Amino acid sequence: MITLAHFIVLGAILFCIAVAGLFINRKNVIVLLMSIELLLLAVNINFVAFSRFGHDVAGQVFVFFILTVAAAESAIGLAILVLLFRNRSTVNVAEIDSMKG
Amino acid sequence: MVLSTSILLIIALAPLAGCLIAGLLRHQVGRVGSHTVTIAGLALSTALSFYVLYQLVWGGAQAYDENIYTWFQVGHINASFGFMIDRLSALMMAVVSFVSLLVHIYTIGYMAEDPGYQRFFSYISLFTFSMLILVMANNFFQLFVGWELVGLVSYLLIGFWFKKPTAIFANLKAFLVNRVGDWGFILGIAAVLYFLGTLDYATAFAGASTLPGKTLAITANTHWDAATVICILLFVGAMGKSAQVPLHVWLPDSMEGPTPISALIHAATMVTAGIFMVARMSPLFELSSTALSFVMVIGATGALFTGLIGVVHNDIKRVIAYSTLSQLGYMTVALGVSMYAGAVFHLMTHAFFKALLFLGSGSVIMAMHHNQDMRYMGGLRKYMPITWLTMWAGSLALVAFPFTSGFYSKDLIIETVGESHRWGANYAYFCVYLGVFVTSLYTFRMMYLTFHGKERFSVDHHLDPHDEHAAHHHPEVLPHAPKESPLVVTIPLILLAIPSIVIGYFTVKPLLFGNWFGNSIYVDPANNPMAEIAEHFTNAAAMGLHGISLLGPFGLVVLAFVIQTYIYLFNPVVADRIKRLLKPLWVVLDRKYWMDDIQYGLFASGGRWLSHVFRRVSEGMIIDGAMVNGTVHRTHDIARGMRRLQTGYLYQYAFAMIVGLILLLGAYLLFGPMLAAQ
Amino acid sequence: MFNHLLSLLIWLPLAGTVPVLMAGSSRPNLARWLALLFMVLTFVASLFLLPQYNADLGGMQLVEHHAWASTINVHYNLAVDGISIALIILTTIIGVLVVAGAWEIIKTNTHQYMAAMLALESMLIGVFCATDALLFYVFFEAMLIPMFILIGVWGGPRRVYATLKFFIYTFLGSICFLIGILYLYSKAGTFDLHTLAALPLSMTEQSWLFGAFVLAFAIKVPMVPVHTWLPDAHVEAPTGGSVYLAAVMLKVGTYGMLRFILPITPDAGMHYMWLIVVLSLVAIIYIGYVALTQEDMKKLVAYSSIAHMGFVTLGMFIAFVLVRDLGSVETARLGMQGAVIQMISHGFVSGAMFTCIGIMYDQLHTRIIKEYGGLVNVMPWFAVFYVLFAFSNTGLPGTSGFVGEFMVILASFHMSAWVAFFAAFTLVIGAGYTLWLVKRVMWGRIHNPHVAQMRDINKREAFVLTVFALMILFIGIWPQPLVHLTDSSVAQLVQQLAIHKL
Amino acid sequence: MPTINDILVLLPEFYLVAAACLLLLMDAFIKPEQRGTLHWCSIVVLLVAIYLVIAGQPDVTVTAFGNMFIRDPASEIIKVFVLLCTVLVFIFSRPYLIDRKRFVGEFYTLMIFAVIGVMLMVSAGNLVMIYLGLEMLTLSSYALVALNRDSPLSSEAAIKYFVLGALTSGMLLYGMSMVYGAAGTLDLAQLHEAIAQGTVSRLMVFGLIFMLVGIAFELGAAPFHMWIPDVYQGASTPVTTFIASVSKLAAFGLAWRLLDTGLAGLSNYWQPMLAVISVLSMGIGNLVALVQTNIKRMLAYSTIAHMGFLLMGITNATPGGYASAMFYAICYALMSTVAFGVVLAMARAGFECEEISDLKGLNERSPWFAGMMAISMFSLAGVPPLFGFYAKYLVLQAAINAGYLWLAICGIVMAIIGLWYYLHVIKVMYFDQPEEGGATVSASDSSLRVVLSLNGLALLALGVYWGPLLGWCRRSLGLS
Amino acid sequence: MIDPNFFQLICFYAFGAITVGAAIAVISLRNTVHAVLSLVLTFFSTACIWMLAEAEFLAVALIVVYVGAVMVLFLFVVMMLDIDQVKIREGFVRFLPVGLVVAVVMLVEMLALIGVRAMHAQTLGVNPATVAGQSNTAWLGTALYTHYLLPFEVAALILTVGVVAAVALTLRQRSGSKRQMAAEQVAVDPRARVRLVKMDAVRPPVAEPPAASEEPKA
Repeated sequence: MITLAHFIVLGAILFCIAVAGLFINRKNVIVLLMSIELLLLAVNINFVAFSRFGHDVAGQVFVFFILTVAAAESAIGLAILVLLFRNRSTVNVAEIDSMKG
Repeated sequence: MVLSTSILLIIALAPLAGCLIAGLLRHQVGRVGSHTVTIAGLALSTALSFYVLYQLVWGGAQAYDENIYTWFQVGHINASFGFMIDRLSALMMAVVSFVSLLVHIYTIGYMAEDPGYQRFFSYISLFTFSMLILVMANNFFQLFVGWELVGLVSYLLIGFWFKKPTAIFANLKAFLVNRVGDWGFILGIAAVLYFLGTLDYATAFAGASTLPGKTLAITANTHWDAATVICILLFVGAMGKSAQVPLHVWLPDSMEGPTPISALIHAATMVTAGIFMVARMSPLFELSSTALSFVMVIGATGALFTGLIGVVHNDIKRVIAYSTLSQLGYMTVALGVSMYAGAVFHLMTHAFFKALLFLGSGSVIMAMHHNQDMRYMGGLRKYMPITWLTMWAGSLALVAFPFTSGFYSKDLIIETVGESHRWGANYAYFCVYLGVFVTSLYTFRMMYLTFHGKERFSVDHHLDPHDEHAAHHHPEVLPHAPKESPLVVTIPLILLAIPSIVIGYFTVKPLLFGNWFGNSIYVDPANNPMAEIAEHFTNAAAMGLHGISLLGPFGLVVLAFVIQTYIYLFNPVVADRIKRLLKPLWVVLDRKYWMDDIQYGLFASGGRWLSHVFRRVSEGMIIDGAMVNGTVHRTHDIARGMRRLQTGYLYQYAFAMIVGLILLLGAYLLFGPMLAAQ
Repeated sequence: MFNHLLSLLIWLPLAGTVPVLMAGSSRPNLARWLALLFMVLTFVASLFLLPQYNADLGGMQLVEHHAWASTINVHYNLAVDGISIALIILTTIIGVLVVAGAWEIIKTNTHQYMAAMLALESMLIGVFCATDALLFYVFFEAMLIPMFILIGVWGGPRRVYATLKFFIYTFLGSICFLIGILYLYSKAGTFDLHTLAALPLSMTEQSWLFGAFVLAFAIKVPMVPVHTWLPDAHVEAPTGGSVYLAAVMLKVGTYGMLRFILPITPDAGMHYMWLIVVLSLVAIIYIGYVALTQEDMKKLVAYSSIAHMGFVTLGMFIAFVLVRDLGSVETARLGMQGAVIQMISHGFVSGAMFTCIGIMYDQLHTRIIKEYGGLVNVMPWFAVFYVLFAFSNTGLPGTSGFVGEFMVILASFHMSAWVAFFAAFTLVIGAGYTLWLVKRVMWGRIHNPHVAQMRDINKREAFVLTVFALMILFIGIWPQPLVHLTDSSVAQLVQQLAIHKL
Repeated sequence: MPTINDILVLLPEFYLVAAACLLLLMDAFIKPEQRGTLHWCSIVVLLVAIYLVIAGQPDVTVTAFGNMFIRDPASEIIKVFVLLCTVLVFIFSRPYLIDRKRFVGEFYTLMIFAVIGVMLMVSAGNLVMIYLGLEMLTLSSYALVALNRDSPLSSEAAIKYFVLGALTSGMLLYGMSMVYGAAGTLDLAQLHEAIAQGTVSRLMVFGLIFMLVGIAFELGAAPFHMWIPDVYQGASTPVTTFIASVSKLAAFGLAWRLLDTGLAGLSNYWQPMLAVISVLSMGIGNLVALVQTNIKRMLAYSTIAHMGFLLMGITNATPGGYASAMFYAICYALMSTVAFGVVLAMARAGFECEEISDLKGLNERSPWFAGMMAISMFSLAGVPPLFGFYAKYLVLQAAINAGYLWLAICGIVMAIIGLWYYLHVIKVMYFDQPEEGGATVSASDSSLRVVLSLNGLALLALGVYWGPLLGWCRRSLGLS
Repeated sequence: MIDPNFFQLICFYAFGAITVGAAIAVISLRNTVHAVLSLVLTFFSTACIWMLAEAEFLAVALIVVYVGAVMVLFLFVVMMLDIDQVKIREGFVRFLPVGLVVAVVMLVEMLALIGVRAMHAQTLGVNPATVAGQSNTAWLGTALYTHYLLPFEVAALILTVGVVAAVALTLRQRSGSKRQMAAEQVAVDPRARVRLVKMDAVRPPVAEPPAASEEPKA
């Protein structure tokens, strides 16, 4: 039997992978953006599961909105990425440190 | 008959008015104006003082004790200005104003060429005002006010020649040493308020009977008798003002001031304030035998040992100053044996003859163009006969030559000390007895060196009289020959010489044996040494005759006279020989028992050293360096360290957030149940 | 009856800042006259306090009561008692003198200088009027701003260090005070001082509050060991700033103690009284020694201020023992009265001393003592004032400096002979540092050729110094009017000390 | 189904959406030289929105769209000040943008969209609405930060802001999902109800913690503050001003909505956590600000510190505490607009005025604006009688009332440290001598001068007369 | 016959493993294009898992929106930006241990707090949509267009913002590009274009080249 725990644990694992991706990755901003997508995916899994197991439509509706917003967010993120690359000719995370301290 | 408040106010305020006019309007009134105004004020004061004295003694007036105005009133604690005029204070007022008047007149001549003429008159009038405030006080508060004010004027006058480094050193020293005494004095007043609940004389004396049995805890286990504490503290004040050992060091230095004030302040009046004060406080002092012993020992020590210093010094004014110290010691000893009347009596006679001696020496100094070193004098007798004669009159009084006023006062003190059974009386007797010899030694030495023998100066008419440098380097060379001083100088000398000789004869009986002071001085009958003396005393003449006995103190005077006459008139070489023979003793005396050096080293240099240490170490390094600025610097260090956490790397920022999240989750894991329970 | 006198006093000088600032830097004379006008107006207004206040009755009078933030029970409450009135008049007199003293001395941004002075005066008066703790705090801290600017803009070479130190140090203290009153508010729901005084508090609470209050006010007073900002601030401040700082601002600290520590935490005050007494004695003796060898005149006088303020704190805190352990209300009043008189007196004396130093500085542009010497030769009239003020500083009878010290020493003997013993040491050390200063500056020969060029005081300076001298002499010769003004207020304070709040 | 009443409740928001779209169109068809019109139109739009918000202010809480939207007095206040701050930002930015040839329509429309996001968020009745409102705000903000397209710093700031912001919204969502899982509802009122009825599960607190991270990030509280300095520095000053004022108000609104309307029942848990976050923020913010030389960066750290203070008020978790925190947020917004306004006024073509040393001797050149800056700095430092003091006082009081005396004491220690760098700015302006070509306010834009002066004087006026504003805040939260 | 529940479980584990594995690949692959493709795989398998949860509409939407649009965008960007692949991987291993530890600690904490055991009790029951007598899509759609109408509109607005923002950030008028400006062309004044100057046949002195007065960028 698939239980709620299966989904939530999967979400948790994905969440941790995504988070790990954010700070293990030291080189490429694009991977950061993808990690964020993973993060949202983990959230979505949770919502879907809770919605399904809690017999409530709200969770799935929320996932719908998350998907929508995430799309817009990716668009803006990529736009910024493009700008960054134009200005600095790199997407290397370790080189983006002109402001610090 | 009641004394008039307005008269008393005039007595006190007339000199103040003179002071203000001469001081603030100095340019408007000019030189003549200033001395006219101040002398007029003083004359008025003097006349009225004598009138008051007359009223009290012969006019049957009651003692006066009224408050003039309330200085402050907190609950029942009251500090007022007011006057207590009884025979004691009236006598003091008369002496003070009279001597002061003479000094004023004398000053016209002495300061004639000084640019600070008006200022000087202003100061001495201010002094007279302060001194009158002091003696007329009817409460401890006003006593302290007068006490401090005379100190102030003394400071101003010692430093009158403010360009002289020694003068401005001496006045600071004088004020500070006096302040050490005042430190005790104000504590004494505080103790009076504490134990007696009042600052008023009359109330305090009336309540004195409640003192026995009261104690003050000095440490946890040491309880001191209240009366002893009060009296010793008050006497500490007197030690400062009246230059008692070990607070005497300021007085010789104060000779840096102009001579008139040496006469007025540092001989006749201010320095006797302490004596007056103790006499005034006799109802309190009588309660503490311990305190009186203390007073006696201190006085006796001063009487002998400071006199000894006078034997070796060469500065004419300093010799007289050491003499003053010694005589103040006598007075103090008299106080110590409960012979308050005797002390005041000696105070009075001393005021006349010592003022005379100072003014006389001033006259000499003028003649010598402000050279004070006796080694460059000699043979002045023929140049200034009046000065010479009057000085001899004063000297005789000083050495207690029978029938002079000094004889009566001093001889009785010595006798009374001999009769006393108080602890320390034996030591005191030894000191005062031997003191007679010492007094004679330096007095005759001074007279001989100054007026007799060969002239040890020369006259060079080309010398600029105003060139102080030349005078400094060649004190033996004078621009012109010494000459007798003008009348304004000599008349006061004469006027002082008369009482110096005769006043003792006329007043000894009433003052000492006739209960003249009445209620103003209280002596416990149980320890009244005068009682025994009084039995032997018949009259002044008899006493004088009795005094001419080589077995008594007079023998010592004669002995000293013989020695000094031989040395200084006939064989001056002996002086040097003795000096070499007694080199160690001479050094001890010349260095004034190192008292100055010790005190200077300990308190002045020590204080400055301490101050430097405090400034550098505790202020600079600990408080400011480590604590204040240190905190700032450490904060900045921490800030710089924390700043490095902001590396600028995105992954590090994310990492920080995750760590924050993990910590929050961890905290919940650990403390969750605790929070839920709240 | 016009019953907004206190508000008028507070807001009049503040309103004055607007026209003064508008005068701009190009019309310094207009700014000067306007500032003087407002200062004089305020002074005159402050004199109206005397007839309106019933000194026999005591207590808080001329009450003004307005809502400020009524939703949280914060009010704009003003009232004065005798002590406040004395301090307000001190403030307004000093205000006039400070403006007159800075007349042509301040050449750059005169309008801002004058405006800062006016603002400062306003805040100071506000502190002395406020009976709502928060309002008190607002004034208490707001005065830092003009003073910060004064020192920083017109100060000496190390002004930045000094003014930052001053500001942050005092801010540190006052914010502790803030925590204290906030705690009280959380207990009582009001900032009204009268209510707070009646609020029962446990010993622990009182102790903490006492600590907070003492820290706050001790820094302002300042007491050892939190005093080091004062010498720095004084040395760098322009003359007017120094005068205001020493004459009035330090009093705010002791005034705060009167208003907060004594009534609100009497039991803790009793318990920790020894600490303050010891610190006061340390201030008198230790600071005296520190002052002794200062090379800078202002620093010396600044340190002497610390020592003199030691008498104020001493007089205040011995009252606890006197009232509670010895039951001696009268002597407690004596000590407290001594503290109050010392506050006023020190205001004039230190103000006068700093003015004198300012006058010397204006001519020679140095405050180093050894640059001077023999000044009396060229500035005889100045010397008269200087010596008078110096003697007042040493507590000479007949000058105001004596009165408070005398009272406090007399009262402290009742607590312990040793306390009096150490306190009275000021007679020696105070005279030591002050007169040694006088000796080095005034007496002697002129060794610095520039000193020989100096001129005696002009009419303006003479006016300022004369006013100081008159006040000092008046209080010294006849303090009873001042005592009468404050006595019933002091008596009430002493009464409050006796109340156990546990 | 929605009725006309629902529309009326949302009238200001709908109006603003419509206006924003119109402005967007207008921008497309307008000539570059006539952008001034756009500027004034935007301001008018916002002013009308303020009017609509105030005019339609309900006395009681009104909901619309099935509890999706809550219009209550507290959210109204936040909206009013958000709109007001935006107006200020527009006015202060114009000369700056013109000088730099960045006077573009997107600046206005994006900001208005962000404002709409804030308005929706603070009125949200549902976690979905909170999320959407927040996203609208943050997405616009990312774009605004990056809008200075040719600046490497801007794009760096934008990418940092974006990645961290997205991470945060991920966490926030994760938390929401957990709360949803535990309570079975996304509706804030139902959530509140559920908690009140005792269904506090571990899962819910677990979700709460993730949501706290989101709140702390939006506020810029440590350790979720890392983006603040870089974004403040990298973004062009008008955008920084916007973020410093509007998004802080918004963050407060977010915190209040989530924690009070939704999760008030869990206050046992979040109070101590926020207290710790508050201390960290005050500490890190104040300390690191000490060693800054860039004025924007310094103000960024100062923001972090201020958010620590604001959290003190929230930690109280009572209406009084929220009122003080709201007061603080409003106060902070108004103070920061002055500070940045002066920086904007001083910036001119070719000169950014970003270093603190650029302010040297400002008092000699432009005494009035030096005075404004000084007021702002003293106010930020919390020195009475300025506005900032009362805000600090209120949150300290709130912390003490809540029993967090230690927190208040930490707060004052940090306030003292913080004093240093504010005073440093004043020192530079007043005590230092001006340098060649240095500090001066040359902008001839009279609207900037007038409004900036009014804004500065408001800090003074509100410092003297702060009771009514506080009363308003307290009344809006149901206190007498 | 296999137990459908068991089969579901098997499927879940299979897709779950693919999801996790692909996710790990996303963050660890050297080649960015491969990483993007892994992400696509992650989405795909997640969609399958949602299918298992009978959330068909969302599963399809995930594929459509993400795989169809977002990931294409990603790929496009990755292709467009010429990224040096070799440099990009440096330092990965160095930070791995710390990252792993933190990630694992976090996972442990999360699992500890989530209360996995209690969730095991909740089994996949009846599909709520079925209970409501609707398909999943209709069920979702009804909610979306009734109760969630306002969020739906806001979501639309957000998309608008996204468009505006993306355009504002990336659309730029190239300085070199030549475009027709009709209004300007019409409004040209001939006198502003040509000026006839009569000049003497004298060679002018050589003028200094004008200094570059380009304003420095802020």
